[in-house]
Amino acid sequence: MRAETITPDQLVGACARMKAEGFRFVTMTCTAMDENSFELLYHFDKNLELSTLRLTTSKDSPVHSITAVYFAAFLVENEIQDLFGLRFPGLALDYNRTLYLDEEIRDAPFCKNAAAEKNTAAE
Amino acid sequence: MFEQITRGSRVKSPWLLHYDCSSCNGCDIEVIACLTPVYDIERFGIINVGNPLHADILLVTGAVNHRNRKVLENLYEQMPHPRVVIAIGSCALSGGVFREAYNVVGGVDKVIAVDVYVPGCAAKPEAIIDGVLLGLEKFKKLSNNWRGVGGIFREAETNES
Amino acid sequence: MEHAVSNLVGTPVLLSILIVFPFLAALTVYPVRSARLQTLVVTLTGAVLIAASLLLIPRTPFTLSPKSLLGVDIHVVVETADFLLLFVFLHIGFKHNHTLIKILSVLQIVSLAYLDVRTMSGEHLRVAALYGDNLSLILVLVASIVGSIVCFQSIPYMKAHEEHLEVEKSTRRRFFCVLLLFLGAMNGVVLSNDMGFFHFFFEVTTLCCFLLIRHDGTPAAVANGLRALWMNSLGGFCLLLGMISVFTRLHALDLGRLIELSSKSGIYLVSVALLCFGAFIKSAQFPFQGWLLGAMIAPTPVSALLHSSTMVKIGVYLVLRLAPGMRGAFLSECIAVFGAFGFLAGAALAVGQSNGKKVLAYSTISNLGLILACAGLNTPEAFTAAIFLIMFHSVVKALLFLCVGTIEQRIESRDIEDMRGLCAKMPVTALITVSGVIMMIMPPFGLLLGKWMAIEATAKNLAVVVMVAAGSALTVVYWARWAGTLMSEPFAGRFFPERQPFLTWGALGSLVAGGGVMTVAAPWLYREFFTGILSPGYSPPYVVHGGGLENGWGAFPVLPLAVVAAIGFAVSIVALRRASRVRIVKPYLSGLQTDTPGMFLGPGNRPVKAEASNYYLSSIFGEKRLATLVNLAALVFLILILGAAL
Amino acid sequence: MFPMMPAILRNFFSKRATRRYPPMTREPFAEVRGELKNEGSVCTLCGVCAVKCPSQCIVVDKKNATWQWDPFACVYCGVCVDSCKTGSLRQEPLYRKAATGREIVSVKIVLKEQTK
Amino acid sequence: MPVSTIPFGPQHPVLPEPIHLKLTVEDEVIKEVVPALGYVHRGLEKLAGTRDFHQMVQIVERVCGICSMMHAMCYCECVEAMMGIETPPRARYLRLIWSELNRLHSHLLWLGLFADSFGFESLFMQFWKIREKVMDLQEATAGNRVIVSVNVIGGLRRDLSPEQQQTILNILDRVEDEMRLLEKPLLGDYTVMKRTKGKGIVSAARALELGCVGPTLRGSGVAQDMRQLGYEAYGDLAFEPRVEKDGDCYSRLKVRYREVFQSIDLIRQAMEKIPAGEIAAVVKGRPEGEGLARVEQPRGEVFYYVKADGKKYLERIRIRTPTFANVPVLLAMLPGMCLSDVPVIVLSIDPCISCTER
Amino acid sequence: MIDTILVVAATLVAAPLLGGLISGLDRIATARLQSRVGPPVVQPFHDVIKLLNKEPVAVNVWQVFCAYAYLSASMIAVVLFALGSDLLLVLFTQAVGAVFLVVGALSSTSPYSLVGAHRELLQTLSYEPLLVLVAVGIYLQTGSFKIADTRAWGAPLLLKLPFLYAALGLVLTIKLRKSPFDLSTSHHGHQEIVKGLLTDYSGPFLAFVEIGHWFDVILLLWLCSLFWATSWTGMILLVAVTYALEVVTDNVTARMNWRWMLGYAWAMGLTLSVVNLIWLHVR
Ligand code: SF4
Ligand code: SF4
Ligand code: SF4
Ligand code: SF4
Ligand code: SF4
Ligand code: SF4
Ligand code: SF4
Ligand code: SF4
Repeated sequence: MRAETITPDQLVGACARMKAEGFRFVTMTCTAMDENSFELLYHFDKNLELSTLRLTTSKDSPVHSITAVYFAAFLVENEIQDLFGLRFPGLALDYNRTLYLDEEIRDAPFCKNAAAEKNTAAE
Repeated sequence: MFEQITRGSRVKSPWLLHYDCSSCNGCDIEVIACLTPVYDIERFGIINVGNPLHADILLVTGAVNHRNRKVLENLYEQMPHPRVVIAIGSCALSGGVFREAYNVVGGVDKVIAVDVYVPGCAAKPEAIIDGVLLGLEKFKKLSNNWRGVGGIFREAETNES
Repeated sequence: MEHAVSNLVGTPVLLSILIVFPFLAALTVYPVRSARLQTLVVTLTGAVLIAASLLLIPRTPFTLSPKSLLGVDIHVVVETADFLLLFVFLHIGFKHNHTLIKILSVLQIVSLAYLDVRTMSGEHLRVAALYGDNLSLILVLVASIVGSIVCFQSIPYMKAHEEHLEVEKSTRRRFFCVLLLFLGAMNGVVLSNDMGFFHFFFEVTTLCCFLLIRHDGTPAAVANGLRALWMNSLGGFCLLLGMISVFTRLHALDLGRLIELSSKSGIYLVSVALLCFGAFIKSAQFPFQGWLLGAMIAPTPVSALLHSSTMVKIGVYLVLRLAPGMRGAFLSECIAVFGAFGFLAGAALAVGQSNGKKVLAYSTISNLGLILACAGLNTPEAFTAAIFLIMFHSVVKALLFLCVGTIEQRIESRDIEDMRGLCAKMPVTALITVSGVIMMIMPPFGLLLGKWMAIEATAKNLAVVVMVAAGSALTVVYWARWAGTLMSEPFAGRFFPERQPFLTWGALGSLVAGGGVMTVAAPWLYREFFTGILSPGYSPPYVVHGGGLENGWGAFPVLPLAVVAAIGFAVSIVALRRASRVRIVKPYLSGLQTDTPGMFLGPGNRPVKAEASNYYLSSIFGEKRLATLVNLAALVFLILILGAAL
Repeated sequence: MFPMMPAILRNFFSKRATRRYPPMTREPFAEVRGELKNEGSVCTLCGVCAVKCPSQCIVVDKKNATWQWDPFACVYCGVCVDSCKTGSLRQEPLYRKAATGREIVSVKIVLKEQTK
Repeated sequence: MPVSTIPFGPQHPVLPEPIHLKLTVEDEVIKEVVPALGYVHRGLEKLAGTRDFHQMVQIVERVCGICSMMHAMCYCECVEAMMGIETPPRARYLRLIWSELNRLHSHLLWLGLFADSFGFESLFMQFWKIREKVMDLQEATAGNRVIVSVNVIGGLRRDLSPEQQQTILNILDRVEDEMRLLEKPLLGDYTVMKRTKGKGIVSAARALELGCVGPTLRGSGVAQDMRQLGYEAYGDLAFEPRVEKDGDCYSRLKVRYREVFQSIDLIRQAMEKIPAGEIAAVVKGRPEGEGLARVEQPRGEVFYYVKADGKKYLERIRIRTPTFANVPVLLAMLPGMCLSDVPVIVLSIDPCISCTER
Repeated sequence: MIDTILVVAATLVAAPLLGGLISGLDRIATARLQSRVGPPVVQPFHDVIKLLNKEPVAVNVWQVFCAYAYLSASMIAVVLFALGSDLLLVLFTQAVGAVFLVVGALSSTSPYSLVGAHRELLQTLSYEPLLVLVAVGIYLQTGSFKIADTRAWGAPLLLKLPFLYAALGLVLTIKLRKSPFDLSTSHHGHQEIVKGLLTDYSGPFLAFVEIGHWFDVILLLWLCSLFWATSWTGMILLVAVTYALEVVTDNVTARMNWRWMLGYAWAMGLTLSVVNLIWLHVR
């Protein structure tokens, strides 16, 4: 897996460069490393070759949204907001953590310490 | 006599509403397959009406999650009596493989009363037909107290008493 | 005819009550500041007018030539007054610096003077000033009865209106004054035989129209008033031109003689065509619809009175009067096609409107077009249709205007979209409005009776019947849409009549009842009144049979149909009463409905209003595009008509 | 003009595609993964099936010597059948019938050693 | 101007799957579209925390019941790559055959639903009638009609006997014949063209910019198909992506219609070349590290990312499905179209919500 | 008088029976064309009886009123037809029914009902002028608008009014809610506006609408039969062939949108009618 590690403030510029070079935005992956730090992967494709940008961030340092460059990222950024509790300032269509989840799920389910167990309201 | 005719018609003209809670599509497409030439449930007078206000039978596929729970309740409420609910596939029965996922509430019977359970993953069209026919048995048993046109002229007694 | 006059003791008195009395009442009310007294004068005048018009019924036909008024030759009085009026127009033109009005006033003054010079010189035939037959009678009845009812309703309306506008100094007395003035003038127009009289009263209605449109004094109101003034002045000018050409031929300004002398000669037809032009403008036919639309800015009773039920009828009345004179001429056929076009175009434009009053305005234009088409067809059936349409349209349209006015005062909008669910707020008014709509489009009600006759009468004229068929389909679209909107949710089934002043209920109620009763009585009305109108030369086209109207190729069983409809209606009402016990469910909103009616849970879990708006098909029926096309087409038609006359 | 015409006319004049189920039933394919059956006689209550089951719908209770299966949670994947070393499990080619209430299948296991 | 706000879905007869579109329309012309999701979200990626990596095969099969087999395959490829497992050649061919069967039934299903979206009911019935043949094949070979559960880590659980292979070929011949007969009604009918041509146009550049994939991308003239990567046995067979230029619903329809024949052809090629031998490799140990895999599903590229650290349970599994990538372009297609075009355009990307939300 | 009462009674009984039967046959034929078995022929009656006995629910009580009014108007129209009265009047009466149906649908706030209602209005707009022109054509040929006179006319009208009959066929397609015109309430559920006009009618009220629809269909077919009123065989044959063509058209076309419909119905229908009328004039 080819991945280039960058810092959060290089992100938007790097994406703009990718776009200029004709890369298609594939998706993003977020992984919770520990309670507070997260790894974000940005996947791109050109001529069937995948390239990835990798960066680490923490809960309280928001990463800027890339929807201004790649509008298509709005879904996945919203998804990560829902599932990991991160925020992406500048998100083009911000569901404010309601893309998938309703108020019954209070915590971000993919966070390490969060109540990862199933919400058992009915039981 | 009148009673028999109305009951008979009810059994012979069950209109379906299909709602996909959070099915993986497996059960869904099998429900649709039932409508198509090879299974053709219109043989039983069944049509898929897609509108709770017209439906007699609610077919639910997939597990209930927090968001679609409200939709399911809404649809159920809009259906006029008498009505039957049929849950299709393990997801709708109990949550299936997803029972433990964080956003899954569980089977359909956690939210509304289920009359028939059709197991399978996915439940095959034949199984769905069996389930519907079993549901029709329930229609036979249901009281005829719903004030139809009928209603308009008969209802007074049932209502005041 | 002379001997008929001698038999009619009291007719002169009745006529002066109908024409002169309102003028006097107007002068009385002008200085009165007390609201009570105003009410008294207005209601009294209305009552007197209604009584007088009813008393006039058995006295037609008649002619009357009063010699003098207060010792002055009456013709001189009228001519002088006419001049004065035109100078008033000129003054208005200068005051508002409106070039067109200035020009048109001068033109009118000049041509009137020319006409006077010619009438004074030469062998001058004094003609009977007034003439009344059943046609005039029907218009007098409409003006006096419907007119008075509208005036009654305008009393509470204007009170609320001024409160609403927070007017400091009430101008109501001026309003009522003009209103009463108009009633007299209206009766004058339809009873005139001397065309000089006709022109005078015609111009009085124009003045009233101007004053009433600009009543609120806002810049828009003044501008629209001025537009109405110049357009109608143009109409007056056409009339004068027509009169000059009539005089050249007849050496008299006698409307009755004009028709009797029917001929196919060019000059004759040109004079008739010119008079018809004046009529088209008064009836706001395309391309002169602008003034009527602008007039909608006036307080609603004005629209009800002038702009739908009475004044605009002057135009079609004149054409109907002239019709026998052009029977068989190509001109007549052209007018039929022009009218049918107006019917179609008006209906199409109404479809594109969401402003309730504008819908009513276009619908009025459209109906007047249909009446014109009937007049142009010039067969006995068509004539009958035209008169039925005039009668019923006046009643129902006045009703609808008053309804919109009443609604507007409550919801502060005249937009149809804002009337959604009105049945919850003002159930009775909403119901009455819906009844009005029903009377507009459904058999057995009179308008449909008229439309039925019209279609059967036009069946042989391909161009006309195609346009009428298309137009009536469009008509159904905009009415049904409106009625449905009024009755929309949230109506839970209980019925709380809203509060309204007595005069409002009275006016609305009597108009609804009137429409219904007249419908049932239509065959007998026909038998009693219409035969007279159709002479000379026309034989009555329908026989009254089994409570319906029938001829060799069609039948409209008014009474049986009314009975059956009433039964159906009664059953539905019973069902409705029972239905208050059905379970009320929320409407279908894809499973997202919330507890608040009409709201669904949208993206981001936010409640969203499931707005449901009507279609106005602006891409097809939008005013901007369509109106230009229609105006162009209408202009072409008018030129053709003139060509046809030549 | 209407290219669909031949197709529907062919349908009209030929045999209909419908399998009239019920009353007519078709012989199931041999390999179909249907209802789960535990013969009981060879089961050793080893619990492998319960562990491997992706839907975790088998409960093996050694104490009470029962093998329990929840047909409403089972996804009929056959993993348990594949993983059972003793061949105690098999899948019928027919699916399980619809029911009007919850069901749990419980099989009392008589272990071979004990019977000896 | 008077507008209406229409809640389109989640329960709506046109949408077999729940998604919500808040449509703002005026006289039936769409002014604005805002989607809402979450009606199918179960959270199954999280199940990786309670199921081992073998059991996850059965879970990812149920991401979607339509291309269940391809999900499992993609996941297995990903894990196999991480663990360095070499799948036997026969398994690579078998996987190809089953995935093309999956694509066949999926495309036939879509063709039917698409026909229904513009109210061509008899055509819908016709496609689904044909599709039943493919369903029978799946059931007879894999044991299930829709959840084609044949994959395990390292290879397959089921083999195809020579008779079964012959049956597949025979039946596919009939499917092909019947499909050819439907070419004119589908692609040459005036009413169909009227409803699909010029609707929902996206240019190639716009499609790439919005990240769309699969037939939606190829319908806009971009020749991109993950099968070009040559995973499984695709590298051994002759393969050319099917491309259409216009970028409207009609193009997308044509792409999928032509892909039906392509799938049949691929299966035939595979049947000729398939070698004998084992169908699964032996799996030892646990995965560790990061893995990525992509597979061309009927709706386009699916993307799997797996992270593991040698423990019993996987650390993270991330699935980006084709519809997820095609939603943005859908939003761009709708404004300016008619309400009656909404079903046509929505279906033209062949949306599958269950995989989008997982 | 007795005669009249008998005719009325017979019509009121026979029309819905026939209407239901036709609808049942239609469903079977459609199923066959799609290679399916389809429902039993009495299915429409089962449907209606069931609906009549469902719990009455409504979104707004006005809807109840409208359902009754629609049914009454449709019944009256057919009865008027049976009594041989004025054709135009019959058409107007039937239009009343359509208006009430629309008003009932508009009384809901659901956009689905509303869109359906407007589409229904647009459909009315498309076919009403054609119907009127058909009546006019009949009048021009037979010299009367009265249906009784038309029935007694000596020669088959079809030979003189072939284009008008084609226009009537267009109207029939719209009225029967068949493709390509099934816009406002598709007879099957898969369309963008759910059941459109009928979305919020439910239970017994939906049954009334259905029965009213049967009456409407009978009326139109009866009108078609006037075009070969000289012999029973001709009449039945004409209607059967016409209906069969409708079913086939339904199955070989996609559903179009209302803009297309309006343009097509007016351009095509009006041209057909006008050509025929001109032809009558010239002769
Ligand atoms: S039961 Fe199986 S096939 Fe059905 S929805 Fe659930 S996972 Fe899918
Ligand atoms: S809303 Fe009515 S009452 Fe109020 S100012 Fe306007 S016209 Fe007058
Ligand atoms: S078939 Fe699958 S789900 Fe069912 S019990 Fe066996 S392993 Fe569990
Ligand atoms: S069924 Fe097989 S795997 Fe399960 S407990 Fe018994 S022997 Fe063990
Ligand atoms: S796109 Fe997703 S849901 Fe749809 S078929 Fe493919 S995997 Fe299944
Ligand atoms: S795009 Fe086509 S369907 Fe939509 S409004 Fe325009 S013409 Fe109608
Ligand atoms: S689009 Fe495909 S997968 Fe999605 S619901 Fe429809 S048929 Fe099922
Ligand atoms: S809409 Fe009706 S006829 Fe069409 S497929 Fe669905 S159920 Fe069958």
